[in-house]
Amino acid sequence: MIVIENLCVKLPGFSLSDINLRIKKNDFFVLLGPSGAGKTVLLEAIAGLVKTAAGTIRVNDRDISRLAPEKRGIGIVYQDCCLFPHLNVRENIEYGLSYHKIEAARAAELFGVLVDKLGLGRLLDRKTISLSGGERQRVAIARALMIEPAVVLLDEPLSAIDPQFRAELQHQMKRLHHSTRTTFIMVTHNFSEALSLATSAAIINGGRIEQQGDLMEIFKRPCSRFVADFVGMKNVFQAAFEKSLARVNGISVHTGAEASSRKGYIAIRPEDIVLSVTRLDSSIRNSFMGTVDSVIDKGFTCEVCVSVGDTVFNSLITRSALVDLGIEPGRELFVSFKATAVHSF
Amino acid sequence: MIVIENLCVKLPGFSLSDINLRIKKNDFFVLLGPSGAGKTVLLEAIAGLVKTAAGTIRVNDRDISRLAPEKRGIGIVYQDCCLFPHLNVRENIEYGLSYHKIEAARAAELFGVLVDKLGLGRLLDRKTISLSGGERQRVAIARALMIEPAVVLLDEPLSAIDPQFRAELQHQMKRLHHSTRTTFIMVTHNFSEALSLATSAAIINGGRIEQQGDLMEIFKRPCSRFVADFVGMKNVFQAAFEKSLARVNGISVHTGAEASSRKGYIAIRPEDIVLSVTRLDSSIRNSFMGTVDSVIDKGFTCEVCVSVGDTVFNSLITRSALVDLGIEPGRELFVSFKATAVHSF
Amino acid sequence: MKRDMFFWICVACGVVILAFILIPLVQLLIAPAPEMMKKTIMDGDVRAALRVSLSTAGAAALISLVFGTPLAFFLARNNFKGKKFIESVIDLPIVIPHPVVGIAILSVTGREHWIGRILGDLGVRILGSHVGIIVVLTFVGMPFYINAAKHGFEAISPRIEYVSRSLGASMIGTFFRVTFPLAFRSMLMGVIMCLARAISEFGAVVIVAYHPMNAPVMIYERFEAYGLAYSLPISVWLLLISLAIFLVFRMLSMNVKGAA
Amino acid sequence: MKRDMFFWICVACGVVILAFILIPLVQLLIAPAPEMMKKTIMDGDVRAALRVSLSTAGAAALISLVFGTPLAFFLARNNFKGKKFIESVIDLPIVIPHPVVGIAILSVTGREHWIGRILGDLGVRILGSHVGIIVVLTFVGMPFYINAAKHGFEAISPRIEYVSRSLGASMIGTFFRVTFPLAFRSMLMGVIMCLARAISEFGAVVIVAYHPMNAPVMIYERFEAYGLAYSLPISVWLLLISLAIFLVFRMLSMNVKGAA
Repeated sequence: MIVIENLCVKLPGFSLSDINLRIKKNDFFVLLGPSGAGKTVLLEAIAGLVKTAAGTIRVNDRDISRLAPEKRGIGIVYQDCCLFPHLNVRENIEYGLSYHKIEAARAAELFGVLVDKLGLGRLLDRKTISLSGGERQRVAIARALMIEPAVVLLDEPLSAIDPQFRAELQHQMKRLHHSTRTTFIMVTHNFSEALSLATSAAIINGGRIEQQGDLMEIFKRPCSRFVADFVGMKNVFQAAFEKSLARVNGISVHTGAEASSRKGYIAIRPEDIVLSVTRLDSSIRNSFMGTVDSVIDKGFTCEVCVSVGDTVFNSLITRSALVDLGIEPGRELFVSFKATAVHSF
Repeated sequence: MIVIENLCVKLPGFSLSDINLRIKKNDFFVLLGPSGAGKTVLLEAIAGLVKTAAGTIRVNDRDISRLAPEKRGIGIVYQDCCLFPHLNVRENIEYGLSYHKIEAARAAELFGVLVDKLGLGRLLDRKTISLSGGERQRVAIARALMIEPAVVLLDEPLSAIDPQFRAELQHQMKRLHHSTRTTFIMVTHNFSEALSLATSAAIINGGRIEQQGDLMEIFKRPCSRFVADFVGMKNVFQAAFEKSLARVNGISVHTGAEASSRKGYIAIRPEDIVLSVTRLDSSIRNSFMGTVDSVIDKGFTCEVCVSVGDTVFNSLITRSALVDLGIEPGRELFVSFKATAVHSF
Repeated sequence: MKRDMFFWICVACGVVILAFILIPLVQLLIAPAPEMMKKTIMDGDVRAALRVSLSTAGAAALISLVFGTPLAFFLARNNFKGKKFIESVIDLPIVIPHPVVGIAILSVTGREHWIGRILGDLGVRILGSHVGIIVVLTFVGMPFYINAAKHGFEAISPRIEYVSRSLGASMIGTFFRVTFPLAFRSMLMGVIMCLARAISEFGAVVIVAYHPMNAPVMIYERFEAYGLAYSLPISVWLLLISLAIFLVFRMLSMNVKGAA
Repeated sequence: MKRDMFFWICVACGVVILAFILIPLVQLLIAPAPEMMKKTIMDGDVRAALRVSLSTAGAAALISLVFGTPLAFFLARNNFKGKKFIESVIDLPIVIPHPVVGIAILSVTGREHWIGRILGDLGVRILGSHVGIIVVLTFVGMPFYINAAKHGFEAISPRIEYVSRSLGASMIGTFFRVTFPLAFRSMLMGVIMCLARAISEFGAVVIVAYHPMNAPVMIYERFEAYGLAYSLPISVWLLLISLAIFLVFRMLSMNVKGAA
């Protein structure tokens, strides 16, 4: 269990304010946020590499906030790997061993497991300078896990890697996490990467935690406009609430529950919006006629913008659906979504 | 019409060999390739900024290969924008005007159109240093188009921009392209970006053009293993051909046509592979029973790996299908795909 | 982040070094009485020596600017065989012992050497002349200007010049509209460094031209002839000039870092 | 890519500058006859002077290494108020006119100053001693070492040290296992630059210690007493030493760039 309470960091031109986080032992936790949100600074504060102005960090009930970085037992893996360029791959991985009382047999076993799981067998005697981006990242991960830290901090480990190799490393990281008792805390700005790896997460923006909890819960129920935008909630509208109805630019939208305030926002995920040529005869409560504005091809899927009066709905559909429905700009069709798909805040 | 014939560039440690390209007038052409493939060097060769060792470049039947860059009428937009930091936004956009005989009225009109279409109105008197990545890129595009070049070269204009703003700029670029008579040549390593913007493309790797033509055609019928891997053809298998059958690790796969050689590869796009719990009673010719190896969550879609004997098929399905079919590792199910979805090469 | 032994070792070394540099300079500045300083500057010989120092160093900096700028730009933008050799040659004057510079210059400007004969025929005298001082100061100062200007040009992405050319500007047009405004501060810093180096030179000057006497030579002469006390006031005046130049340079270099 | 006027201006300036630097040096190297060179080096006084130059410069470089390394590392890794001031102070000796350096050192080491009295009580003499030469050479040479070492340390990402610490190494352990191996070449280059600067110094040395005579002072003395011809051979020997040091430095700096 990692408990961070009221952590503050003041750097010139940037600060982290009042960070509170609880991360379960052996969790795969993701810190999500746009660039400049303070993700890396937060990791470095946890590792003891930047000075904290206030707050405590406890790992398994041990307060580590005043310890030197080398006493914390927290590994860190940077985006740019930071391998030791004067050492070869094996020496890099084994660097930390001399500072830890790990039995030789146990160390050899762990070394074998890491090398095997990360596919580093053929690279052990190579100079680090000759490695590819993905190989460097795998060496950095092995090096951090070699000393069996309580926590390993991963700073956007996938973002510097060619897209083709990302899936593979993602897979390896997932398997590694299952086979160790180390807690993984990963930073990313990519929501779908987070979805593939983690179950719980925190959203950070401007040095503050915006939301934290179950990842799907954050995805479905963003607690602020920023979180909604960031996780890809494209249909965010200002609304006036009347009981379970929300009025948006003259349209009445059924929501699943009564709103607690009179003014606010509603949001609908693009993939929850169904397009159809005829009005749907179903349990769907919201259905509006509109005109297709534009179609943005996204490869496997398409984003269709449909105007209903002054309101533009954004719907994500598959390519085959696009062809089957004959959707093109100017065409009139129905925009439908369930009341339970409407999230108000 | 842009015709590039036998273009060669020799740089220390890298060379472009024997580049041949034909790009239609007013086309939106995409150069696709992994990092280090030589995309930027090719653009700079076209613009006259690196020395060419051999070959000719003709734009609208005028041989420009020996002209100084300033005589070619080719605009260039770099990934890092390269705005002139000592000039404000307006001065940047108008930089090229003094070197071109463009009537004042025409220039003013064009300026208005570019500022409007790219949403730069409020930024004109700003210092470039205070702009965001997306704003900088839009200024760079406006600056290049302001002198009405025959061709504009775009070097990964979207990659340095935060993902949230990419769609918007993509949209603006598409509209701009429609409203000018300039040919756009864009470099990218992102296949889905290419699909959303362009219709024709060339794939470049290791300084050579691997394939060129209609983008969907390249997507569906990659001509080499590299292109197949690059555009995301995940199911690429070595096969021995017998008439219209392909034998892969003991499985017989129906292909649509007779093969011209005895040995080669077959490829099937992940989204063309259908998963089902019972054998499908349909026109589908290929159907095999297999076991689910793993499921990789990709956010909106999932990648499911299914082993059929020693062969692993990769299928891309939606999340809802995953839930409906109750797919999880270890489960047995059917892998089916149409003979026409099998591409052999 | 406790302060460990390593931290205190660093601080101790820093204090020792700062004291080593500052104490002699501060002592020098406070040694002569203010009236003495005033009397010194009223002395025509002293004023003439300072004038010689400033004017010859300024001329050296100007010559470095004019001839050095195109070379610095060329080196910053091109890679070719022999570039390392040329860069090494440019750095050479920095490492050559100062009296040797003077000896080397004299060895080609005497009557026995063809260059000396040409100069003689043109009526140009090197030994004991303003021209001679300017020549040696240019020799020792130019590398500082060329290196600073080169770094300034290198810091400008060639792509920004490429963009300018793709927009229709010629190479020369691009240099004056884009490169020069962006490299201006680096070039100015180079000029100042060249100036500072030229003003501080003594060993090469004393060989080529004991007269017309510049300030460092006068300090040496007074020290030899009358002792430490008589050399102090003019030393302070020269030190103040050097410090002023250094201050300007520092302010420029801080702004460069602030803007980047 | 035609070669335009701009290109030819650059080339012309390059040729002029290279000729200006190389012709005097080459002329100096070929001026004395080989027998003369040999006779000079057999002269005990000359050998003693060269020995003084090398040993005092070596001592100055060593002192700079020992005291300068912790300070350079500290400045490379920390940002604090007054850092710019400290960096300016470290650069100060570079711009101070050479005789003024000597005068400043003498002004605090004489009997009238408390430092001079402490030194006197300890039996340390500055005026006209090896120690005095080492002090002024350290003063002029140390900034070169500190700046080179600082750049070397700055080029190493602090993150690589962070990683080492997260793996359990202390700050001192990290310095010796990671930082030092990576910065070794920069530090060596700094030592060589400091050495080269110290060997070339004349103006400060001639004030503090005419005797024991080092090589630059001997060149000056022979030039003044016997004329150009008699100062040439020893100038050539000193030049050759400087060139050898410079060559080692250049080779090191090329490898650094090659590896990066």
